[in-house]
Parts: sequence; structure tokens; C-alpha cells
Amino acid sequence: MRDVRLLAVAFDPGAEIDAFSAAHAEAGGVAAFAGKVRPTDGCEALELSHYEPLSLPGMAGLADQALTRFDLLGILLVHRVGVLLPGEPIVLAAAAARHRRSAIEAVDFAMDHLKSDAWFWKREKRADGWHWIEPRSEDHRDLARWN
Amino acid sequence: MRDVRLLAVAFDPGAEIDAFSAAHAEAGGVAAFAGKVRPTDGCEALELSHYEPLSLPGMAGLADQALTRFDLLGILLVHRVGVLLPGEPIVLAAAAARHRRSAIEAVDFAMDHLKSDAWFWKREKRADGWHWIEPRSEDHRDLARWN
Amino acid sequence: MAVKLVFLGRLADLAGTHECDVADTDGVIDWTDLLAWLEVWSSADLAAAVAGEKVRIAVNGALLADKAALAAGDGDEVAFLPPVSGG
Amino acid sequence: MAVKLVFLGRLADLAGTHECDVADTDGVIDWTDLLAWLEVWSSADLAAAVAGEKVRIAVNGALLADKAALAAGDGDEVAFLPPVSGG
Repeated sequence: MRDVRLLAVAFDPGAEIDAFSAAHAEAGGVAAFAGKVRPTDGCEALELSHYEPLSLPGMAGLADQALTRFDLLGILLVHRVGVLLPGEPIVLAAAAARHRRSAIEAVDFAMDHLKSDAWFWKREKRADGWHWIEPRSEDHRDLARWN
Repeated sequence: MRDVRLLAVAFDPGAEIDAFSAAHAEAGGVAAFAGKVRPTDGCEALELSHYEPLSLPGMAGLADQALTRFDLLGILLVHRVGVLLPGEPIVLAAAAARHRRSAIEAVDFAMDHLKSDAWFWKREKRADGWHWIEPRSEDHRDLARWN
Repeated sequence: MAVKLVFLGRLADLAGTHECDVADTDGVIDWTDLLAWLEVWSSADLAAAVAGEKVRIAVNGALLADKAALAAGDGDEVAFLPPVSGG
Repeated sequence: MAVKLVFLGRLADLAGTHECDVADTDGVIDWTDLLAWLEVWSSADLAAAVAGEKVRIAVNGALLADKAALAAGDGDEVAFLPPVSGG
């Protein structure tokens, strides 16, 4: 089962994980990663923009890739768009599987792709205004692990 | 920060993950794995017994190992004991870190050790009575990855 | 009728807007027409940025393998996509 | 005074109980005494199981590297730990 959502309002990762786990009663476990806006480095707000004709199909395609590549019963990908405050959840990836290694690897895979291979642009508001966030070489190295 | 608990009553992994995430506001993300009793193969109940003079110090030592080995801000290990019904959560491992790879790897590490290197004995109730669960060679292979 | 242009990320800053219409088009706009139009409508900087090798182009949500092959007609949406941000 | 014995996992089934006391002990119980006591109190099967190389022993929560080095006195707790279950 694939559940892929772009949200313009705040969400609760724990509640999403519980609901996802309940929807996959037959799974032995659920792995998850929830990323949030770090309240550090003088970041006052984070804006996530996207191009929906690519972002949503891209997330759905990523979910399908994970379902094909790992032995999963289900996958959940939730991504915020819009302006977020420090501490707010940005992204949640969760995978349900009979065996824990499949679930953990699928979350690792999904996060590496969501972070650097999905159609999102981010800018940060600091005391001196908005700053675009560039691609990071670390993300590309992470991504290359799956080739 | 280390939070290690043995619980004799049911718990809610999503609520634990949210509380853990809130306690680590400075983390960029939280990775987690929640394992539950699978309602398959005719399992009617699962009993987890432990030897507390070893089980709780063992979990605390595992948490400390993870804190030393990975770049974490905190780790949460929760394990049920007693009789559990199908669908009930057995175990939750969560890690908070500045970077997602550290958090995901720490959860992977903690689960491999909790599953086969912790002082828990399990037996399953089936239609014909209780059956002890033996060690699995797959678990030992998973564990050997960290040596 | 018109071709709709959509600017993402820092290209929106450079263009001064998230989207605009290329109105009064007569038939199909190709890559050369588009760069010329952007230069007049906005700036040479925007045209150069859009032509940069790291900027991808999508027409109606489909990425172009080769930007020079662009051919957009009335009702089409052309999106300019700079490199996405890291985690 | 007594030495407390604790049986974990399937050893509890074999012993018929989770724990018992070795009462009226006079000084220290060593490995040979213990096996002899288990055989009389329960069965040769239990003594053989406890002596099995996969069964670990802890005294007051500290694992013994060598079971033959066991030395338990009044008030001590000796736990018999079979291999733990898999995931």
C-alpha cells in the first residue's frame, strides 16, 4: 500500500506512524524517519517550494521504486510545502515490512532520494533575509549508494 | 540523552516518538523502528520473559554503545515484557541526530542487538500450547555486520 | 492564447515573479525564441541562467532531455527548474 | 540462609519452576555441588541442560566466564540463562 502526500499545513509524525502501523497489522514492524526544521544557526523560518506536476508524481514514483526494491507491505511518504517554523516536521518516510531490515533500508533509501532527488527548493529566513539552500555534496554521495 | 525502559504494560510507539522528538528540539531528525507481534502463523499470544539484573543494564549498555558509536543527540530504547497479544508493540528503538544517516544507522544497530543479543526469552502460544522461540541464524548474521 | 512560464527556486527571484504568460504567440515557441523573449521581458541574466546546464526544463510536467528541442504552443506550461536544495 | 536459583526460558519448564532456594547450605556451593544438588532436587536432565555449553550462568547479575569457577554463598542469586530467542 502506497500513501504519498504533500501537505501545506503542519502534521504529527507520531500520529501518522501509528495510523500507518495500524493499517499494516500483518507487518512485523515499521521503520520511520521524521525530519524537522532545526532551530539552530539563526534560522527563523524555512520555505519549501515545489513544482507539483513533478513533485507529487516524483514522490509516487519513489514510493513505487521502494516497494519494488525492498520486501515491503507498505510505504508512507509525507512532505511539507510552504513556510515552516523551527521545530516543525518537514518530512516523514515510513515503511512496513515483515522483517525489520527491509523496513529500515527502505526508509534510508526513500530519505536519500527525498532529500536530494525530489523537486523541492528550500530557502531559509535569517536575520538578514531569505537565503536559498544549495545542493550538498554529502547528499549526492548518499544517493550514489543506491546505484 | 539516554532513555531506556522495560515496560510490563502496552505502550504507544507514535506518542513515544513524538515525546522523544520534542525532547530533542535541536535534532534535525528522528529515526525509529517499532516491532510488534505479528498476527500470523496461528500465534495467539507472545510471552517475553527476561532476567532484570541483566536485561536492563544490557539495554543501558547498548544505548551507551550507540551514543559512542554514532553522532547522536539522544537514544530511546523501550522493550515490553510479559504476555502480549497479536498487534501489540514489543519494542521501540529511536535515535535523534543532527544528520539522518547517524540516526538511521543507530536504530539499525540497536535493533540488531536488541533482537539477538539482549536477555529476553520468547514463547508463542499456538492452538497446541506454548512454544519457545529459538535463536535465528539470520539474527546472528545481522549482528555480525557491526563487528 | 499564451504559453505559461513557471520559475522555480532562485530563478523566481531573478525573474521577479513565479510565473508569467508569453501572450500573442503565433504558433510554436522554440528555444531560440524563448531566450530572446526572456531577455527582452526580463534580463540577459535570466536568459543566461535559464540556459545554464544545471537548469532543467519541463513542458506540461514532462522533463526535456534536450532543452534545444523545446517546442511550446498555446496552452502549454514551461517550467524552469534549477538544482534542488540539499537536506 | 540460602542460595537462590533462577531458571530462565525453557530451563524453567525443565525445572518446573522459575526459582528455588538451595537451603541449609554450609558455606560455599561450587559447580560440582550445584550439579549434584540439581540432579537430586529435579532431574539428571536439568543438571545436563544447565551444564550445556550454550547455557550461561550469572551470580548476582554478573556473568561467569567459566561456569566451573562458580562459588555461591548465603544470599547469592545464581541465574541459569539459555540462548536468547531470535527476533
